[in-house]
Amino acid sequence: MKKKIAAVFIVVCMCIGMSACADSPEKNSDASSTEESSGDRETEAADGKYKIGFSQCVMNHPFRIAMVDSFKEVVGDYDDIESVVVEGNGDVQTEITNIESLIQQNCDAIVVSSLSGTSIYPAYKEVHDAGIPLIIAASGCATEEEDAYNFYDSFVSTDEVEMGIAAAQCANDLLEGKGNVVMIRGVVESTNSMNRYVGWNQEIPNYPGIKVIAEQSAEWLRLTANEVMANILQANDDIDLVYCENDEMALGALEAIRDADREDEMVIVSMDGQQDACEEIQNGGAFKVTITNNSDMKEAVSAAYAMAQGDSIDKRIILPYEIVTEDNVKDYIDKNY
Amino acid sequence: MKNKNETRKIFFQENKNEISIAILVVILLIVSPMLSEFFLSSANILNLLRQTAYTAIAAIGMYFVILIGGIDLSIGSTIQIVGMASIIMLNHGYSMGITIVSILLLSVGCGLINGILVTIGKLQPFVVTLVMKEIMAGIVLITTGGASISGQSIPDSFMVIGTGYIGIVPIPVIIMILVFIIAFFVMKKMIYGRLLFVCGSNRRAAYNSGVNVCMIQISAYVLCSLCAAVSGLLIVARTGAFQPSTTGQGATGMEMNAIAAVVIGGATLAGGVGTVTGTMLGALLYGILANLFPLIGVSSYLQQLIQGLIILVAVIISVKDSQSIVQKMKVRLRKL
Amino acid sequence: MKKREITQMIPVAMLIILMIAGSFLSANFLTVNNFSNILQYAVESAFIAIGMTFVLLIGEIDLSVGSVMAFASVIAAKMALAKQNIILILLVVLLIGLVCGIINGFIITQLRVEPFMGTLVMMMVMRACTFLFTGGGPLTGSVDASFKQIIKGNIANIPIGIWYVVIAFVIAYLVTAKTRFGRHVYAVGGGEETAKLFGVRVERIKMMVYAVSGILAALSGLLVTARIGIGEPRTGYDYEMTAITICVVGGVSMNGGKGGVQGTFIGLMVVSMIKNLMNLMNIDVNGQPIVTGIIILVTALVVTRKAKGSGRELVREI
Amino acid sequence: MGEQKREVVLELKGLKKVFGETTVLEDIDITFLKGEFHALVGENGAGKSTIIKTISGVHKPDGGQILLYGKKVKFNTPNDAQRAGISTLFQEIQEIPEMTVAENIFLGREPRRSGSVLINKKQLNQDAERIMEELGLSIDTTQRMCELPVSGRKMVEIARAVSQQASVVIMDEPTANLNAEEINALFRMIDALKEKKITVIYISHRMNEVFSLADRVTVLRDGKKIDTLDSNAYDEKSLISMMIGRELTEMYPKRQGEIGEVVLDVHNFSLDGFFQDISFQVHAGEVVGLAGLDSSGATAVTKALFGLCSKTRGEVFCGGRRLNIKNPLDSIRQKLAYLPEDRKTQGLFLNQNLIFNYTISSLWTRFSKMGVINNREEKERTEEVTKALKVKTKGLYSRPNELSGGNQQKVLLGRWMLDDYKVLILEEPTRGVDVGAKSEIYSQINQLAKKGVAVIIYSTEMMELLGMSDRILVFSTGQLTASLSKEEATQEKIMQYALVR
Repeated sequence: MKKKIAAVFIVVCMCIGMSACADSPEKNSDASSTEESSGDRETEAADGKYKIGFSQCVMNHPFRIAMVDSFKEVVGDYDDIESVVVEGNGDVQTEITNIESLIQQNCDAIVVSSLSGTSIYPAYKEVHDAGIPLIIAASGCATEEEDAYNFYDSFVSTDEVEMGIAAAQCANDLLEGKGNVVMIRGVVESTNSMNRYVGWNQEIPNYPGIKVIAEQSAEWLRLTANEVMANILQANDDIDLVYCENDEMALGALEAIRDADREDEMVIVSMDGQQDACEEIQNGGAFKVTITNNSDMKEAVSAAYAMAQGDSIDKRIILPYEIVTEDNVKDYIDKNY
Repeated sequence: MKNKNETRKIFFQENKNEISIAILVVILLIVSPMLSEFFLSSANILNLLRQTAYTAIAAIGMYFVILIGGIDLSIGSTIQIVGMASIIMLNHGYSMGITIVSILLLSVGCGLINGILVTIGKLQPFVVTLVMKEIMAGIVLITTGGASISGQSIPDSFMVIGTGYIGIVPIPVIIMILVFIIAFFVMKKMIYGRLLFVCGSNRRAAYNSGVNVCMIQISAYVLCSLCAAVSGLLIVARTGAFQPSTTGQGATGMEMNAIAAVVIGGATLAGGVGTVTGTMLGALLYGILANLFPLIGVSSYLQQLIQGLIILVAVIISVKDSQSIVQKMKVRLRKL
Repeated sequence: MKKREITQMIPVAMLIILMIAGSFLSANFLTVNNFSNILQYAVESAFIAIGMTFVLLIGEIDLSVGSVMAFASVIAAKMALAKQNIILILLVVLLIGLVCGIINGFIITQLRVEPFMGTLVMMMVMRACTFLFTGGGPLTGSVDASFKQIIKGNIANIPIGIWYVVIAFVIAYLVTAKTRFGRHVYAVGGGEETAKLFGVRVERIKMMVYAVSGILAALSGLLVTARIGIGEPRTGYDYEMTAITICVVGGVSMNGGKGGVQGTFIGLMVVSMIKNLMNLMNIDVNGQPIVTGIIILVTALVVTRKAKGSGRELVREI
Repeated sequence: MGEQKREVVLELKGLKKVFGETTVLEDIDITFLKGEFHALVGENGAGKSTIIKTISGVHKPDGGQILLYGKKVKFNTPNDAQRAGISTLFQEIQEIPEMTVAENIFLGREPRRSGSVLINKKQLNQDAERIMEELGLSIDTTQRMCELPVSGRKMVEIARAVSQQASVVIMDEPTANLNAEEINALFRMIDALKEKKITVIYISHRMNEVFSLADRVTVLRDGKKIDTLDSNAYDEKSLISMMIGRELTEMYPKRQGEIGEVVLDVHNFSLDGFFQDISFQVHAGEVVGLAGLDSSGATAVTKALFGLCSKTRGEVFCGGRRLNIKNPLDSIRQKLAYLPEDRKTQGLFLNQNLIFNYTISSLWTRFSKMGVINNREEKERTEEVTKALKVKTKGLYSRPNELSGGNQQKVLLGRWMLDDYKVLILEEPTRGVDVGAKSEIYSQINQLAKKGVAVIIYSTEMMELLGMSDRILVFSTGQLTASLSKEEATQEKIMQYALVR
């Protein structure tokens, strides 16, 4: 009977035993609780090549995929950088495991783009404890007073709160200060939806004429947005502007508006600057403005490269966002697509 | 005296399933370092065990429910509601002791609702727990409005549960081993474990032999929610803040991973078959894969494909055993 | 009133209560084009719910419908973007549905794997194939208008979506109530051993049921592609749970042999109306699962109570 | 009626059937004539059901042939037999509860509209209606099966047989749990079958039915055919003696244990619908047999005593104290033990090892302290019991479904030998058990009785009751009609009190 316990204990002890005797490479010291001072790591990597890891939170959205492609492309230009990309599936536990595996692979710098807000901070702490520079790209990050603030070394992203504010300003310009707005949000619990929402709510109060008459979530999906918009059109007769938190949902809403042939009554403002959204703006329908989130990883990679070589980078590198409207949509498309 | 190879023969014959899974795990442990030189480092193994801890504890809870022939889809949402409640209570200045006790009571409440609806209400376990999952997920999203709640005044003693170490072993791993030992002891040595096996195998016969079938069934659901609460506490204690999970976006939820771990461990959904060691090994197998894939850079969708195929193989192996038993029984029934 | 009518009355009663409540809560709920709107957007759920009804009637379950729907949708999108002709796309989609259904049937009937686990594996595998096929993001580009007409056009100025729902349910009702295959589905669900004794080829019926479920899931995938014009790999998350919700609200029992397609239609209307009402009243859509959840518990508890009233047994039920 | 040469419909030639090591049927030669009512009689375990199951394709014969209209036939599934015109009514009703009567009748053979795939619902109901009139039944064919009483469902099964243009209809204990006028309705149906020249093969314990209906009777004993008699060539006495044949030989070990004081005292115990104010006493060391035909209430008494039924009335005293039993757990705590009728579905845990099966009821009292099981003690005691009962098994870790019927019954009996119980209630202790295991089970029961345990046996085998019990209580339609001591009890007397008047 006792032999039955052996079956599991062999395996569990083997794991712990191996880890104890395995010669833990000097770079990642035992993750004991003593604070590892981060600054004084040696700079050059073993074979002169720097290894930069990139952990992407989820791979099912065009913007996220564009980030990974541009990361690989930009790294290609540097001849002494070796890139490691790990992909999550939206679950924060998987993301933490991925970041830990980057730490195991002795990366010289780690770039993280996460959707999971505060739940990801322990992984940031581990990267910090391991003395590896951490760059956060295009995702929520800790504000000053949170203790997670000193875990990361640089935040390279468009500031989504700013984008929310910009969206509110565009809405105000299009409506000349007065009108009914329908807001279609993404997955409410994801950080970039939360930040854009915070930005929008900061700005809207100072335009008293604008009234948000409906606010629904469509989980970033075009199909859901299509149905939600169709219902909203049923319930509200005079809609002047539809604000969507990403292009996918905006295009879905547009489809519903065209079905109800009320395209001339309202205009659409959205974010992300996807190709088909820009084309929609070009042929001048209800789709008026999209605020581009910057999926270009050039700054992030250069920041990581610099950090890997030991020189310091300032804490916040805010990438400019572009407001694409009818007039500048032409050259935006030529530049990006 | 019973000779040596007699007991050995019985040991192998009894735990065919567990041994085949253990061999699979050992093979993986041998192959992995070849695939990626970073696998065998101490920090990685400990992280692997830490990540497995959450799923393993929830899977042990799920094992109890599957053993009596039921199923519990609501553990994912239980973990969420436990996390949320604990952060809110800590923010309101309750001491850690009170928080943990009231959290465990909350999960016992959820388990009781599941158990009573299935046993007394005589409803399908699948429907009951699916509904409870939706209701609890709705409650979480409505109270938090989707935003994460960061813990302002989280006492260090609470954080230690999630982030602390004893020697080099993270506390969640130790809690996982503790839960496993308790569960193993209950199933092997306690009457309660024996009653679970018996109720899962044949409810009417158990009733005729003087087993309080209703209480056993309800207690199994309570235990399952309790384990989910422990797992939830560990997860939220790690971050000190609660973030409503975005797993809705297609990653198979915690409950599916737990069910997969139990079934890979040799249990069948019909009940009465399967052991705690099997579940533990199933969870370990899942953990090793989840750790190995990013190291060798496998895309997250290829991971899901491989995990699905491994579940199929494990299920077919375990079906072969119970199938032979069921087959023989059918033939005998037709004979009489 | 015979016992059978009572159990079927409950979903209908639920529907009427919802309509009355809806008309009070939102002015333009009880209007013709709101209902046409509800029906139009319920086409995909209708197809999957009908497939799920067949599977539940034989007492089993199919978790892979959401993923099969996504896979078919993505393949159809690829072909539509390449301007293939619609008939070819339809054939390929039907083939995908058939193959997935037969694989499900094979795993469950020949390999003797439990339906829950077998279809869970198919769910994970098909979802992975979908994303691997599109490389993660949606397949975009312009789809010619005639392809969109599949879902957007009108016939006799009634939106085509409504025709699909009505035709699908009429055919499904005819099949379950009037054909030998339909009655054998009930026989397998009601008493597999007895059915086998009287020459019902149980395994063949199960294979056909899973094939029907697969084909209907693939068809709804095609409709999604026509509706949004792109191939979105994230289509169909949680559609299997919604389908089960719709069937259970409609009075279909998960032990098999009870309930019918007509109940599923009422379940579909109830669930869709709740979603529509919440959109109209601008209530946070997160609350919707709570309402449907409570409705399921009520109908399930009442329906099982009703079934209990049969004759006097000697030995107490446990 | 004279022996005029009628056409032979079905003939069994040298039929042989073996289960494991026991041969259940040995060179059976029976001929069934067209349109005759042929009864098969014999004790329990004489092989009647096995013959039917072999004819109807549930089992395959291990020797000999089945000839239908002179041609050799081979059925691997009951469906082949049905198509060939032999349809069978088994003891458990074969039905789909949720489907309508008409659908149950034509299951697998639904009439189709010309050319189309659709079922012709109208024709389905019409045919069902037609058959109902033909057999003089007034059942509404659109009703669901589960809404019909038991008799109605039996009638539907017969209607199904007729609709298959069956030339032979086999009925196994059809009048079980039917009340009086339902039985008359059944007899009227059987007469209708006779007019349609359909052969009926009938099995029943109820001699009065056999006498009033049967054209010919075949007597079976221990798997061999004794004789086939015409209706005028036998009477109740000669038939019973042929059935019994062997005297009460050493089959039932003698026992001279002295009878102690009253252990179980039952006062006007009743459960409405099953039995009314039953009073009897059982002494320590005494074996009391309960005899009664089907639905006589005997088996309901044993189940009610053990706490399986709700809403029983009347008092039950055990060792002077009034028992208040709501479920089996209370009974076990009051030291009552119970061996269920059907060991496979109500007694054993088929996918657990033998130790689990043995010790389940005595875990609290014998094998554990504060909830922790003492495995060593458990293994020793179960080994002891296995040796005592001479259970043939590969080891304590084998599963019950790898054992023969006899060994399974021994395991169940062993469960109640691990702790000392005051009262042992047995239902059909040796049903489907080979002869060898039977005598071992009987000797164990006697040993228990010697140790002072009060034993109550309910059995449909009269020989067993006569051989084993000191006193026999006879039940008929819910009433206790007689209490016969060992000396005065004989088969004929039991039968008289048991027969439905």
